[in-house]
Amino acid sequence: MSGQSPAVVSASKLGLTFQTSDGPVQALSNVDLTIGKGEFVSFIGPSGCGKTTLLRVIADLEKPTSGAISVNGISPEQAREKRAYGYVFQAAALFPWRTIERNVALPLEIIGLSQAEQAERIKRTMELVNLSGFEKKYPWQLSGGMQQRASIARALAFDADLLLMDEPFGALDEIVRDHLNEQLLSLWGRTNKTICFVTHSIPEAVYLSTRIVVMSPRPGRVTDVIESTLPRRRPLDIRETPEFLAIAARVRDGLRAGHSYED
Amino acid sequence: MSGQSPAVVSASKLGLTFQTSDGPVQALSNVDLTIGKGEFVSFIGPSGCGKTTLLRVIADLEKPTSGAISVNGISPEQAREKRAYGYVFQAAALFPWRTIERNVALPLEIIGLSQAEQAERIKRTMELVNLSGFEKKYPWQLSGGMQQRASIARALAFDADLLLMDEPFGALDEIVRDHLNEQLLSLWGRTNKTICFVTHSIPEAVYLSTRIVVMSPRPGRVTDVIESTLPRRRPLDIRETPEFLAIAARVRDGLRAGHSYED
Amino acid sequence: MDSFRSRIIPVTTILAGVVVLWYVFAVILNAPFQRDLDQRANETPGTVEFIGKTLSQPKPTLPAPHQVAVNFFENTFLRSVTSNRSLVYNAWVTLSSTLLGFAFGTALGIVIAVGIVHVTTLDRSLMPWIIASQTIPILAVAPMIIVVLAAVGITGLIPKALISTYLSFFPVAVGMVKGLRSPEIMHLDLMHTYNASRSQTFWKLRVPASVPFLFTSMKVAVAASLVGAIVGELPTGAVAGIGAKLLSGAYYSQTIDIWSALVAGSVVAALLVMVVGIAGRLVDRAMGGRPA
Amino acid sequence: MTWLKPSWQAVLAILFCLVALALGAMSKPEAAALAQPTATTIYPYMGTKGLILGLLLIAALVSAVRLAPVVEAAVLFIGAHIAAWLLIKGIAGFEGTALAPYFLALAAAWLLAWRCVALLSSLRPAANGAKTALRLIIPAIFGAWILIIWEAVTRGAGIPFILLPPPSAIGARIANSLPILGSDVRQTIFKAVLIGYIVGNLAGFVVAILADRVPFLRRGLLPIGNMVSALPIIGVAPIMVMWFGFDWPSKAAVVIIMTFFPMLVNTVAGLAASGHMERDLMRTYASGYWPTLLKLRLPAAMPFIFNALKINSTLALIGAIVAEFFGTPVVGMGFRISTEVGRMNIDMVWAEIAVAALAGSVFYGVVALVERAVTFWHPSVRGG
Amino acid sequence: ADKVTLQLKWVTQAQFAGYYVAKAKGFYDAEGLDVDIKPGGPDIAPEQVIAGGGADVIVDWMGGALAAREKGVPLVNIAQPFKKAGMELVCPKDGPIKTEADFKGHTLGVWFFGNEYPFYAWMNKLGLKTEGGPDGVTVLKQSFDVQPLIQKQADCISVMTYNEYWQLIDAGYKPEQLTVFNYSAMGNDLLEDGLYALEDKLKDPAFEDKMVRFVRASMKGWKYAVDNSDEAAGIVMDNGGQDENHQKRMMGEVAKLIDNADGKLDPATYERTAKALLDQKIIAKEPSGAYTTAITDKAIK
Ligand SMILES: Nc1ncnc2c1ncn2[C@@H]1O[C@H](COP(=O)(O)OP(=O)(O)OP(=O)(O)O)[C@@H](O)[C@H]1O
Ligand SMILES: Nc1ncnc2c1ncn2[C@@H]1O[C@H](COP(=O)(O)OP(=O)(O)OP(=O)(O)O)[C@@H](O)[C@H]1O
Ligand SMILES: Cc1ncc(C[n+]2csc(CCO)c2C)c(N)n1
Ligand SMILES: [Mg+2]
Ligand SMILES: [Mg+2]
Repeated sequence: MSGQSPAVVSASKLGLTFQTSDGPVQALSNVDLTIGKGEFVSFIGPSGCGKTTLLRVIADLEKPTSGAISVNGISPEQAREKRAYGYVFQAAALFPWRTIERNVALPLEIIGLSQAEQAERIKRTMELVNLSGFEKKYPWQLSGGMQQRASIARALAFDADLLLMDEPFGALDEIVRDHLNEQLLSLWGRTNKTICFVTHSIPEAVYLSTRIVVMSPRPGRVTDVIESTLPRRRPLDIRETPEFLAIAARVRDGLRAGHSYED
Repeated sequence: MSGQSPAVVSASKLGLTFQTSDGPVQALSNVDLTIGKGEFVSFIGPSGCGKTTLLRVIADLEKPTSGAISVNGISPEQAREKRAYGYVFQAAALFPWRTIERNVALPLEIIGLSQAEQAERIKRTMELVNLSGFEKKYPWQLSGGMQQRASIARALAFDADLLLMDEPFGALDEIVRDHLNEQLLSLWGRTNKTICFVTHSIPEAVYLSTRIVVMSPRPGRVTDVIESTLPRRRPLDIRETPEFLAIAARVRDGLRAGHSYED
Repeated sequence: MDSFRSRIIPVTTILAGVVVLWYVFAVILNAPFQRDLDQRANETPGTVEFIGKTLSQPKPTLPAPHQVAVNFFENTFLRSVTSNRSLVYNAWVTLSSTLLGFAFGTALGIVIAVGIVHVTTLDRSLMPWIIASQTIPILAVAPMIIVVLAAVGITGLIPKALISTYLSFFPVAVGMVKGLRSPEIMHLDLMHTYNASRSQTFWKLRVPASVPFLFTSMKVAVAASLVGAIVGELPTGAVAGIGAKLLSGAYYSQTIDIWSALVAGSVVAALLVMVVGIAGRLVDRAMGGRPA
Repeated sequence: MTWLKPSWQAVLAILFCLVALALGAMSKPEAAALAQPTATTIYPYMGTKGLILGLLLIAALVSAVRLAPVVEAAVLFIGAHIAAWLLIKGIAGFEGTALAPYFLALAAAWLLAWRCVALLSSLRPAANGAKTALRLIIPAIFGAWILIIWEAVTRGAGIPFILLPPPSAIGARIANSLPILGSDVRQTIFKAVLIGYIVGNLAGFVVAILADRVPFLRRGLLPIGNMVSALPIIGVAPIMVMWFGFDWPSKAAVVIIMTFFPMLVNTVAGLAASGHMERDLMRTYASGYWPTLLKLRLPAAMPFIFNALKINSTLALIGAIVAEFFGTPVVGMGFRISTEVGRMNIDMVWAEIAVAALAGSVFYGVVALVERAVTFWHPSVRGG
Repeated sequence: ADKVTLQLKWVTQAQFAGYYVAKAKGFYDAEGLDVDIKPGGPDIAPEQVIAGGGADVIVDWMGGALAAREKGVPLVNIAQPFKKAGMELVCPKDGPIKTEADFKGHTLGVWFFGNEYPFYAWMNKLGLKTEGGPDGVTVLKQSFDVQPLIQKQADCISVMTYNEYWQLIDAGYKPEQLTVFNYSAMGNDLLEDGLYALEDKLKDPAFEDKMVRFVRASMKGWKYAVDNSDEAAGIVMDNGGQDENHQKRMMGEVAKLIDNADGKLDPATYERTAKALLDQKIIAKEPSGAYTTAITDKAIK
């Protein structure tokens, strides 16, 4: 799929089994996936189906127990060492001893940016996630959603070509979410970044993605891959078009099929 | 409002200001609110508007700096001491040294239930949130959504008359969410519990609530209170009725009005 | 200053309780000897007189608080601070090697902890031997250390400080190994995604995360350091310092002297622990510590 | 160049061997023999000098070739240890006559052993048996080298026996004095240390809880706790002998005082370590002080409490031994140490020290194992 | 001036007054010596210090010195200022022990750290076991002080005539209330404070000469101290001694052990000491060359 652009992520027969004290848990099984440069791929699936695990494998935070995976044509480890990606965790993972501003600065300090450049990027991304005015607060002084936005700002400030985002907008209200969806799309449009995006919201997935990967649980498998036929430029009201709703319906069906609820 | 039933929560001119090292943050201001017995009240509002803070004040986890509040006609502190409510936090807050099962058992141990009763409740609530089979796992062996479900199970097992739920379904996919929405409604219908529910999803708020409180940020105020005209028994497909959509639109307008985004 | 007062009252109450208990024990413990003494002198004093005598023996088994207080006061305030009978002078001698040893010990403990956390070889091989080193009874080897150091021309403060170092590095090493390994796994993962170097992860994550462990360990270490300094004073001929006072007191059964030296040592210890505690709180505040 | 991967240890070792060769005589007798080639004096390393240096050189060179790590480790292991053995064996009868090349050869052997340990600790064997074996072998080699260097230096430099006996003499002494060592261990460890450790830790723990429970006591007790527990052992030990007699109870009392403070401080810190949200959770259950303590705060405090237990496991041992310097029955490790120093039986002193180190390590190891089991959930145990 | 380092066996007290006096009165200076006196303590083994190169000459008891000699530290007695032993065992009269026959089944306080040899030699002679039980005596390792007696933890304790004995008197015992077993009086004494140096260093004539001058000045110091005991006690106080009164008394008692201050070793006493140590297996073989009279012969004419 998307054979025209070079593969950023390419996995084949990927499997991962966690060994726990009361037996193995198969989190991923037989995952085949190729993500091309500039794609926006959403992952959707029931809770516990392995979305986070897949992202972690791509990020070299977890080693697969079977199959092969490459990132930018090299191993995930090498890619990580080249700082190929930015990661937004499912939880905010802010350092409690740093102010919000310093938390956003963390990756910038690590890659060794100049103070001025740091300040500029912090200002820009803090504005983007609408957290201006909270720069000097500590994480525990922020609401849940604000913490999540701070962690998004941190990933965006890092400015890698591949963005791995694990439910970044989960704790945000619809309006902020719409706003950030738009911002993300425009960023993606501007920069030709590749984005892997985990979400539970079907409209969000359809609105944002060029491709939607539907997963099913235990063992986590890819059950459906839906190519979006929507144009690259998407106003918010595209979400009322029949085309949009048709894709959403297909995703919903795929999701329901893989689900374990009988009712 | 809902004057017919006795007030479970009654707040007047409630205000709360956090003192931080770089100045005060007004999280709540002039909140007037009465919640009657058996009501299902949703709180919706932009990130950082004070929803969590309000719930925490009701739960006696935070002291208001102005105004008055009573729970079940007594002070929040007394109500807490009488174990008047169960609370689902925005984050899962599971104890890492306890298995999921033992985490759910925690409140039951504290109120001193018998082993048999504990086992029964654990089994029932674990099934309700679809976590059967994960009883013996530790929190870090669970996905984000599964952790959140475990914390819901813990609150439900506690079985108080007032339920305070802070974005309980935030990290869950649509299908599980629908399932849990239904379960929650049926539980509420069966038991006449009073539920205070923070959510970012407008459809969820409309689907579940008898009343929707819309809040706006800095300082957190109640900008709109919308009474639902939907019947108490609500099949899932009620969400496609014009009545439902009308209420949803009203909520969306209220939300947008209070929002700080200019675009 | 309100917090000061809210602190003073409990401390004085408890101290008063301790003093009362102390008097009771002084009478009980000194009574047998007093009885023997009276018997040998063929005296039969009344109860009050007897109790009075038990509290005023020149070399009591347990000196009464006022005896210690008088001795402490005389040796602290009535002597010139440069006299070697002054407790202030002796406390200072001990304090200087304590502080030097504590500084060495903390530094060494941290270095060892860093090594153990970062170098697998050290993690596997060093810890058992550090533990073994700590079980070597210091009083047994202190003289040998001092002899060897004197042979290579190192005398004075350094040998004593080295014994303090030996006793104080271990709590710091143990605590810091734990502390440096205590960051949340998600935070470590985050640093991993940035491909942060070991030193970056160390400074930006491990160090801040270890702070509660560091200061707790440092409290233990500073107390251990003081013990080390006192122990180290004995084999150097016990010329000056709290250890020397203790020794000469013990040697002549001058229990009152011993106790006032002990009190001096305790006061120094309490002050040191408090200073470390305050430093810990300052650091915590600078790190945005959330009030409990 | 791909088949060559010299480690800095190997390079240095080769360098040391070459310098040793260049310097010539390994010992004074050899130097004398070289100066008077006609005399037929017997001197150390007559036949083995070439063997030792050659062995070291070959091992170092082989290790620089790209080989399987296991093979390389084996070569280094054999080379370093045979050379060390030859060195030590050769100096027998000529103690105190070693010259610079002797020490250079020793250093070279040590570097190779170091390289060997570094290689072994980088191995990640799959089999569980191999893992355990490695866990034991690595510290063993490390420890063996402490002893080897000690033996070689004391003999080579002829350090007086009463200052520092060689480990071989200490080993022989241990083997010959097992009954005495046994009775000393019984007196000191099984009576004073264990009882003092248990009571001291309990006392520190209880006081910490009391201080936590009653704010009045917190403000009053903690500063006094700070004072009492830093009491220097030399001051306290004679007093304890005065109060509790000269047998083990007075030693146990000293151990109690020594272990009290670390436990107090760590428990207090640990009780503050639980998270805010978790504490809020317990509040919502209107959980009383004790349930919250039991179910949340103590488990969260465990990493700190085990810190104290570990530190105390060695502190208790030092305390009991040192306390025996001040009046004891004529048995016990501290008694033996102070007496045998006076009798110049320094080998016996070190035998006791070795037993103390062994006992302390076992003690610490047991505590660490329990810690792993109890705080399995803590990031420091789960990984990181 | 030639440097000499002297390591004492115990803390600064009148027991070592001679050396402090010699230094204070300039006797060492007069011999062209610059003497550094290092006080000892409960944990200092002078034998170790000299073996480690930390001293040129030490004050030691013969038992410790001969034991060290066997362990490879070739100590040689170069002078013996103390002719008699100051150690004794005292028991309160109101206690169970009046004579040697009463020891069985009782607890006795003994100093270790090399000071226990005379006691064990004595018990050996009496045929008493020292492992406790009704037929033997229970031995208690006594610490610095006389507390075991006051606390009634022991029935008899070791004291030095010049030191702990007076602490008992201070504690309220009257001399007539105490039974004293004096090792010298019983003929069980081992030689106490002597001066020892290393054999191989003594082979160097320059060092030997230094020792001759050192011993000469030291003995002059001792003589002066014996003759002016209060002044000597004052000098000890100036050098860090504790409790002036006590030092004066100690000086008076020490004077009785010094005899005529010639520092000459009596070979007969030496033989007896060596034999007692041999009998007790503290040393394994007859020592040879463990003393020299050459130094004192040259020093004191
Ligand atoms: N460290 C671990 N040890 C054992 N099992 C684990 C571990 N991490 C995840 N799992 C298991 O792997 C499965 C997949 O987890 P994962 O976190 O990838 O789910 P997810 O799709 O991200 O779910 P969610 O939407 O709830 O976040 C789950 O069943 C979980 O229990
Ligand atoms: N402990 C605190 N100290 C200082 N300020 C705080 C504290 N807790 C919350 N705030 C501030 O109070 C405001 C309201 O926070 P609150 O957590 O109630 O928001 P919320 O409505 O729950 O938001 P979200 O939907 O993002 O969870 C925020 O601006 C936050 O910065
Ligand atoms: C540990 C110890 N050893 C010996 C003595 C006894 N003592 C006091 S002075 C003196 C003379 C030394 O030349 C001796 C043997 C003691 N009190 N403590
Ligand atoms: Mg997930
Ligand atoms: Mg919130």
